[in-house]
Amino acid sequence: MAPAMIPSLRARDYLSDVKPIWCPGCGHFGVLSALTKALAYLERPKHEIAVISGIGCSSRVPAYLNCYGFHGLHGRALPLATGLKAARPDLTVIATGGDGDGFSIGGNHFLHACRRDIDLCYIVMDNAVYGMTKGQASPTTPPDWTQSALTPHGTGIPAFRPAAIALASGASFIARGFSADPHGLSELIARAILHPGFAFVHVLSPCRTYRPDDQSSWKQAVHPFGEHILSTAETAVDTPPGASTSTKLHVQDDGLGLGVLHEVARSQASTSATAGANPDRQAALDAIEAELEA
Amino acid sequence: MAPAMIPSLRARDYLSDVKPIWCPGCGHFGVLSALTKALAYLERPKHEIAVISGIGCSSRVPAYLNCYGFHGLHGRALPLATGLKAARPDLTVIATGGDGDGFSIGGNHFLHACRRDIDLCYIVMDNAVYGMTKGQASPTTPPDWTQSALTPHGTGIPAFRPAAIALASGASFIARGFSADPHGLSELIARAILHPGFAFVHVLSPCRTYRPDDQSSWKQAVHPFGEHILSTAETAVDTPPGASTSTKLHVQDDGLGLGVLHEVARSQASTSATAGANPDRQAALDAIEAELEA
Amino acid sequence: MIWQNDNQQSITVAVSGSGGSGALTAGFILLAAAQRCGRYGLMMRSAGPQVRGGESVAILRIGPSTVTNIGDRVDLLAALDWRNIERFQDELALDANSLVLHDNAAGAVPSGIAASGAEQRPIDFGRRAAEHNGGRANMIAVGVLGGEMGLPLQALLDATDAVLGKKAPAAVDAAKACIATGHGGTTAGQTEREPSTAPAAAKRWRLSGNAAAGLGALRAEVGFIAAYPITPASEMLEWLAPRLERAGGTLLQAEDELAAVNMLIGASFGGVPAVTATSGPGLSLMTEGIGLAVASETPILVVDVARGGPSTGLPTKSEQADLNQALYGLHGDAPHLVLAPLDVGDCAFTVEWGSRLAERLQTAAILLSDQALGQTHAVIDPPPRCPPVLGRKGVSATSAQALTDNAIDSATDRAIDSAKPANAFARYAPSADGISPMPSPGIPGFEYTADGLAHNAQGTPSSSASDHREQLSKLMHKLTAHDYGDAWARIDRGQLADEPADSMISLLTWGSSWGAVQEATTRLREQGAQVQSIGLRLLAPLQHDQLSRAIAGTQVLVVEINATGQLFRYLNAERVLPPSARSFARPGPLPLRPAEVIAQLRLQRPQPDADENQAGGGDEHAGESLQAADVGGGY
Amino acid sequence: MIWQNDNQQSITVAVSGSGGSGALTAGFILLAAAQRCGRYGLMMRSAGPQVRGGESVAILRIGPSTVTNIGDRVDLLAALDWRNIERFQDELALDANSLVLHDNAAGAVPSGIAASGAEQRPIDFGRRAAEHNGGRANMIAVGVLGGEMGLPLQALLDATDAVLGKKAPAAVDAAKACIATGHGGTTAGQTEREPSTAPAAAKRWRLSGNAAAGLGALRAEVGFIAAYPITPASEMLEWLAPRLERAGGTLLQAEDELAAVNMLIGASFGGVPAVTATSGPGLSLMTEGIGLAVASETPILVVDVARGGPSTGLPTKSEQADLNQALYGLHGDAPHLVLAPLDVGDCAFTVEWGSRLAERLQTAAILLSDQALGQTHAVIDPPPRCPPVLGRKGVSATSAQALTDNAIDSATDRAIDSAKPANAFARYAPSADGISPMPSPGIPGFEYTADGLAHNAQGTPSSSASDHREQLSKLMHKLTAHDYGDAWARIDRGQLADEPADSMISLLTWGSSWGAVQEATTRLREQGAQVQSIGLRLLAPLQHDQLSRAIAGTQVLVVEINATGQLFRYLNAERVLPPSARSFARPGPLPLRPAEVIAQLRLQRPQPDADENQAGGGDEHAGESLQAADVGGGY
Ligand SMILES: Cc1ncc(C[n+]2csc(CCOP(=O)(O)OP(=O)(O)O)c2C)c(N)n1
Ligand SMILES: Cc1ncc(C[n+]2csc(CCOP(=O)(O)OP(=O)(O)O)c2C)c(N)n1
Ligand code: SF4
Ligand code: SF4
Ligand SMILES: [Mg+2]
Ligand SMILES: [Mg+2]
Repeated sequence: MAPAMIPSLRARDYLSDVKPIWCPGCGHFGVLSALTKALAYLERPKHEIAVISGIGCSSRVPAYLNCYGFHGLHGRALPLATGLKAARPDLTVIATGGDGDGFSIGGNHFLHACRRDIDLCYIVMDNAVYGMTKGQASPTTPPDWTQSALTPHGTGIPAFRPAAIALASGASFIARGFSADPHGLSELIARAILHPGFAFVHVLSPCRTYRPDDQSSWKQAVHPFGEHILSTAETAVDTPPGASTSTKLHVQDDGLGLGVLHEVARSQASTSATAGANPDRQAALDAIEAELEA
Repeated sequence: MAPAMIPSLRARDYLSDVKPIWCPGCGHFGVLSALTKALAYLERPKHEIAVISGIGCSSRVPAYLNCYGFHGLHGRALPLATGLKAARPDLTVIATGGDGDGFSIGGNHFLHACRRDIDLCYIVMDNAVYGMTKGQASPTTPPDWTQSALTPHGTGIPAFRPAAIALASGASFIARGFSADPHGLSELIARAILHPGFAFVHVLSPCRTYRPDDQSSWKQAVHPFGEHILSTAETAVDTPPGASTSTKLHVQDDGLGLGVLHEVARSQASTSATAGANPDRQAALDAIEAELEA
Repeated sequence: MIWQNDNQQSITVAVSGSGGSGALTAGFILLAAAQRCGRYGLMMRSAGPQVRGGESVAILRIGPSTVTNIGDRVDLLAALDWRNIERFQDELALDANSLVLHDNAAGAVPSGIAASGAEQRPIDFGRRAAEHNGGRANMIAVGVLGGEMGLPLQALLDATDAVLGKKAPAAVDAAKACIATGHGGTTAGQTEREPSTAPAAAKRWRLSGNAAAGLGALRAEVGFIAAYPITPASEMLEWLAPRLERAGGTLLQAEDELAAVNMLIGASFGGVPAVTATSGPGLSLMTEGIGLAVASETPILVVDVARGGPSTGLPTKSEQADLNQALYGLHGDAPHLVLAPLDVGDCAFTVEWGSRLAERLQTAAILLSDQALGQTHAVIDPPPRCPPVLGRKGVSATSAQALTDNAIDSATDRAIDSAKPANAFARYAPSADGISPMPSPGIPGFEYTADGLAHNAQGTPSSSASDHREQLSKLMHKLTAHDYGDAWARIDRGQLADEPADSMISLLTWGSSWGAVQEATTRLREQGAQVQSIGLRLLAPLQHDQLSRAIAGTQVLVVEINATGQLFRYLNAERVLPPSARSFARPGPLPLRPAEVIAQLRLQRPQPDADENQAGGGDEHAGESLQAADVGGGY
Repeated sequence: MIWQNDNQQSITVAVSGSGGSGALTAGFILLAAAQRCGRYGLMMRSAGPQVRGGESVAILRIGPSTVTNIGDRVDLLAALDWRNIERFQDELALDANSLVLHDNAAGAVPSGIAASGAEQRPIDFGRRAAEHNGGRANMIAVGVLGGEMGLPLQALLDATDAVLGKKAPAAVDAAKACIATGHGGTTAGQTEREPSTAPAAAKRWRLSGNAAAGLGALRAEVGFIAAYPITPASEMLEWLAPRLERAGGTLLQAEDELAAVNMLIGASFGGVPAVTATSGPGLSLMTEGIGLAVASETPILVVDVARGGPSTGLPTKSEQADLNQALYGLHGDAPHLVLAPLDVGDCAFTVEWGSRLAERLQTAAILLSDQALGQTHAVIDPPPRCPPVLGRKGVSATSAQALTDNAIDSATDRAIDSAKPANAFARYAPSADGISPMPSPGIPGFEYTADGLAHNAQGTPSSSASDHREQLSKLMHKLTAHDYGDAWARIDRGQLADEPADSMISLLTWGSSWGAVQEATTRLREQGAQVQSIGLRLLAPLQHDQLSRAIAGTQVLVVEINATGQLFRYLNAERVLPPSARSFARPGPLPLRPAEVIAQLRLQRPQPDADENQAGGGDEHAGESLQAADVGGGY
């Protein structure tokens, strides 16, 4: 199942000529690079890919690619991507964004996208801070981080656990990568894109500007997340202890374990309440109008 | 810890003279009655209680009580309650609502209220349907329920698991009750109100009108949720299997187990970024203004 | 008394009863019967606060020509019982010429009803129903009312099959037996007061405004719907769910309105025309997304089936108070389309037109229906299709050839608007009509990133003043440069010459108020007044020149159902009204009645010492003193 | 050349440089130095798209009397390097009278800069900085510019301590050494062009508009803040976070704007005055909540620090384009307050006033600041407190006695407004001034449920037409009945007699445009024109009569920074403008300059064959042809 070494040859073909606005050293560069590698590995034609984002430093990704893209509203990447995928199942749809975008203002859509388990790849570049708005605490910021003027004593609130929430909400693929490991990350992204359901890739992507000291430690702290036991059975809540990665996710996740954390078959057939093909639209319309006479 | 038999004597003193608009047989009657019983048992003066709700049949509760109350916006009971409690920690603040209100449109606030773990009691009357808007599927509706014209083939989406999400999000008290068991429920509500943190009470509360057949089975299906092992340790994700109720919640919850599912000490000291008392406001203001001269 | 309600020879009947009494079912059967014998009609309903099973009233007006509003009064009330009837007092509008049919077994006629002076005629609905196995009082009432209205028994029985079709056959039979009993007992039934049957070819449709709006979406070839339930819009979605699937399309129930509107934008970005429906609270939540559709030039249509406001307001009742938000509710300068259908059938026309205009102009359209249109069921002539509108300006995707050629054309208008540049495709390139070609993902060579940030022609974020001005004026220009043709308004000038006389009155209105205004116009004309009525269908961009011409030289009264005169203020903002123009605006939830409009005109006859110059210095307070409640000042 | 920029004897200088060059720090030190020697000033900044470390420009204007805008042009530019300088070309406004100080080591003067005709004077910033251990070019520039501006060295050194205070002492010392070097090298430094020192007693404040707004909240005794970060509003919140705590209050970072506004409502329901700050996208998300505050009569204040729109727009740049949404953006008829501060210091005044008015009137207030106010740092006289406003009308909670008596009074106005009824407390009881007493939870005997549904006087949901009308007119009446006094506008009539002459011009504006408009007024007067300027601080409810009186008989030009003339249209909607009134509206993001306003007046001198009657029938297209870009039609 693990893809072979990803050739980085054609990765740059997926880059547009728009220059990133990111600070030098920003983790998001690594994610962009891993993403292009994954796309090149998968040999997806760029016009069949759409990359959808919200607002934030991380959300700038679409413009740096030369695929189709949408730089939408803060927090609303997932519904936009969901609408696109539901209307155009033929496309490869990837959503990208930050921890603020995805877990704070976008939290509800995260829950429901996981539940819907629609075939999207969602890459969150988690730097545990709002980079774009100049350094406020995000949901994944540790409670005792006091560097934001808005929360001078720290938030006092335990950090949001994206993987645990994704699992409890029903995502069928959960992985964690690190922006400083673009090869490992590109492999995870490739698998996520291939996964036929909602695939959440949680990426530790340091903010060089607003979290320089805190996040330099990530390099030492990250480690592989146990073995990649892949179960096609049901998700953790219905699974006896010890049997699956899902349980590991609950009992062993310190937020720094890298790899595939959870992977099961997609649990449902459709994401739409109703959906139909269009054999003869006019005939259908005529029939519907005729019914109004009765 | 379990309160003694709750005297129902003064419960009716908490009822206003506004007549509920609920359909005869609606589960929400049982919740209203359990809530008044709990308040009477706790001997909370009604003027020190504020009951906050969103919009839905279930959200009508505040007007049926003669405490202070706010019938707010669909999905926004929790932030309103959070603002009130943060500004007025002396009050007993209870939020009530439905599964649509709390888990669909209000999902993000649910996540973040659990995380914030502020001292609120949140009672969700889950009937797995939108009662007020005449019977559409809610997040907790089973995927194969086809009675809504909006989702004639069912939603196809696995039901939302409120307790699992609350656990993953950091709620420090999680319980499940049944509206047809007002005594058991009132005990749970009383414990939730006493709990010094975010206390989520998930109540199975059948909709007689839009889910008559499906939900009559609840009476037979509900059962006690294992033993009430109460741990003051950390939440499930950091706990080895087998050791706590939290793990039970992950591995044994079929959504019908009643009782306290999870209870730990509140994990943080404050909910507010900054908060201060007001010894001499004018002096503080003068000092702040003086700094502008520098 | 029947057929004498007004010179339109219509009749208005009401059926009331407590929860479970079946008043609404009775109304639906009567309406379906009217349809079956070539009549027109409409039915509004009103219910108490109970979620289900509370008291309710069906009010129907039936006539030989198109019925556009509920009229001034109720001719005939069949009260199945009297439970909480006072809740409906205002809606029922009984008077000394009305007839109240009631069952003595249900108790005395309440004082509020008796005070109307209506004739009271006891009918033992209950006892006569009991004569039939499984018979119900409401079906006796259908028979009695049907007879009084001149509806043939067979039409009633056929209608019963249509309405109760899904019920057990025994229940349907019992209903029919009761109807026959009720019908037989009326004099009308015997005197063969059959209505003139309409030409066989002219088929009538029976549907609600919400269904008509859904039909409009299907006609517009909408392929994607995402929505969150809300009263009174849900029925449009529920009507569409199975039908969109048949016609070919996808419907998603979203987790909230924020998701719904962004899902629409995603689908539309994918090339699939997309629509949602909501009401005030949901529209508020959608404003940020609507602004994104405007700025990113992604077509969407948002149907607002308005209810009373502000805030959660009056979820089951009507008001025309969301106009301000629809016109001005987006942050920044965000030019977009605002439309409003003028009657139940016009919901189909206007939704189709709105969606097609949004597609063509790559913008957001907000359509203002309301509860009085959406939840009213009507028997109407099939509504016409909207005028032809060119489709989305696209790019050629048919062959590699086209790409090598860098040729861009549109499936619909074939114009070559832009060439693929060496580097990035200029999605937002300026053009003569302000519309830039919009490729759908999947087409090679035209990859671009849509953006809600201020951007340059390539879509790259830019904060330069010149890019901002260029793109802003493109957004404005494409809307104003478009030729909307004649559909911008419905104008009823009657028999008048083209150039209106100086003494002419213009009744200017929009949306669901059109019906009553138009009927007032007809009646006033019959009284010898020179009156025209104008119902605006396209509210933004305002068709300034056409409207100016239409009202030139006339005395204008702007009629609408909201507290602050939102249309009146908007037209003043656009400087299209003469200084003498007046406003008649009152809040909901009661439906507008033709007589109210006529009374206003009487009130508004020029008074020599009017408030023309009461405030200092040449300003005009016109209109304010004429509005209901105290609506002075500036909101 | 200095002091000759205009008759106000001010000077405008700019410092530009690439990321890390410290252009902004240089600007802050110069501003602080001006403060230290009794001058006034303001500083705007502009940066490229880089999140951090990109090129940026500080533009300061310093003068002997209050400086309210950045002026028409830049006298002096110190370019530390030339990286991406073309991005700032429009902002820099150099001309043949300007002087450009540049470092030859950074390369040739770019053609765009040279084309201005400005005098070029090479200064080796870099080399001279290198003379000092740890010295930096930007500090040499501070010295040079300070000298040219006539700022004494000591003031610059003191300012350096104030601005760099938190840095390592060695860095501060190196900076000071560089400043001294730079200052010594200027002729100005030697000719003792010291500004006249202000009276010692007159203390100047240095703060941004966002800080001033925060101060206004503290002055208003706000006790609760919840907000979600957004540019350019975050600094108001960041300024407040530690200070609200000192003054006594709670601040919460919300998960989104929907949460923030509802948290405010909760806190305010609890009796604690509450404020939030946001910008356009957040304001859009808050509209539903603001509507709830209006309908439930729960006071809140929402500060919108506007940026360019539509949609995500121009997050770091200014525009006055959210006026429509602030006035009209709520669904239903939802009367509320809209205010706008007129300059940096006025943010304190207007926020305090807005919050106190919201409290008194139990409604939502939206305050329109913008990036040009919020992120501008200014040296000003301490802004005055707002006029006294009575506090929230409460109930007596002091003793059981009060309860037995059923007496209700207010802590602030002592009026007995209502008595506790036997059953439920009538929270929404009608009253003469439309304001009902609002008890806070915790007070026994007054328990009630607030509601956003249409309700009766007790707050119980009601869909009756009469309850709806009663409550709607109460909501409207309480706002219009209130006496707002003189603070509704700032009017600069100069030396003119009370009754303005017929030939007088009224420049009517709002918000951040006030400064440039008011300066244009002064200059025009000096040229002999009869001009007054009016800056509206209270936009809704519009003070119709006062404004009418103020502009009576004059020629009105409405000035604002947005594409569609939002204020102009609003004033037309309210019928307060004479038909001859004209609009000067152009989009952002460039700040308004006095010369633009003056040029518009020249353009607008009555032209015999003007567009007065070009459209049919007595309507007026006035203003449209005068606006920038093509803004005809109706949005
Ligand atoms: C509705 C709305 N609220 C707030 C903002 C301001 N905003 C822009 S980006 C951002 C946070 C970005 O943080 P994150 O998603 O973590 O991305 P990062 O910049 O850290 O990569 C915020 C709060 C906005 N654009 N829209
Ligand atoms: C913003 C907004 N969207 C939609 C609605 C319509 N609405 C009112 S109640 C409701 C659902 C209620 O369901 P639930 O919370 O489960 O309560 P129940 O009626 O089942 O007790 C909806 C969708 C609304 N009032 N506001
Ligand atoms: S602010 Fe942080 S997240 Fe944003 S570009 Fe800079 S380093 Fe990256
Ligand atoms: S619709 Fe359902 S939830 Fe609502 S009142 Fe009736 S039974 Fe209860
Ligand atoms: Mg981040
Ligand atoms: Mg429910």
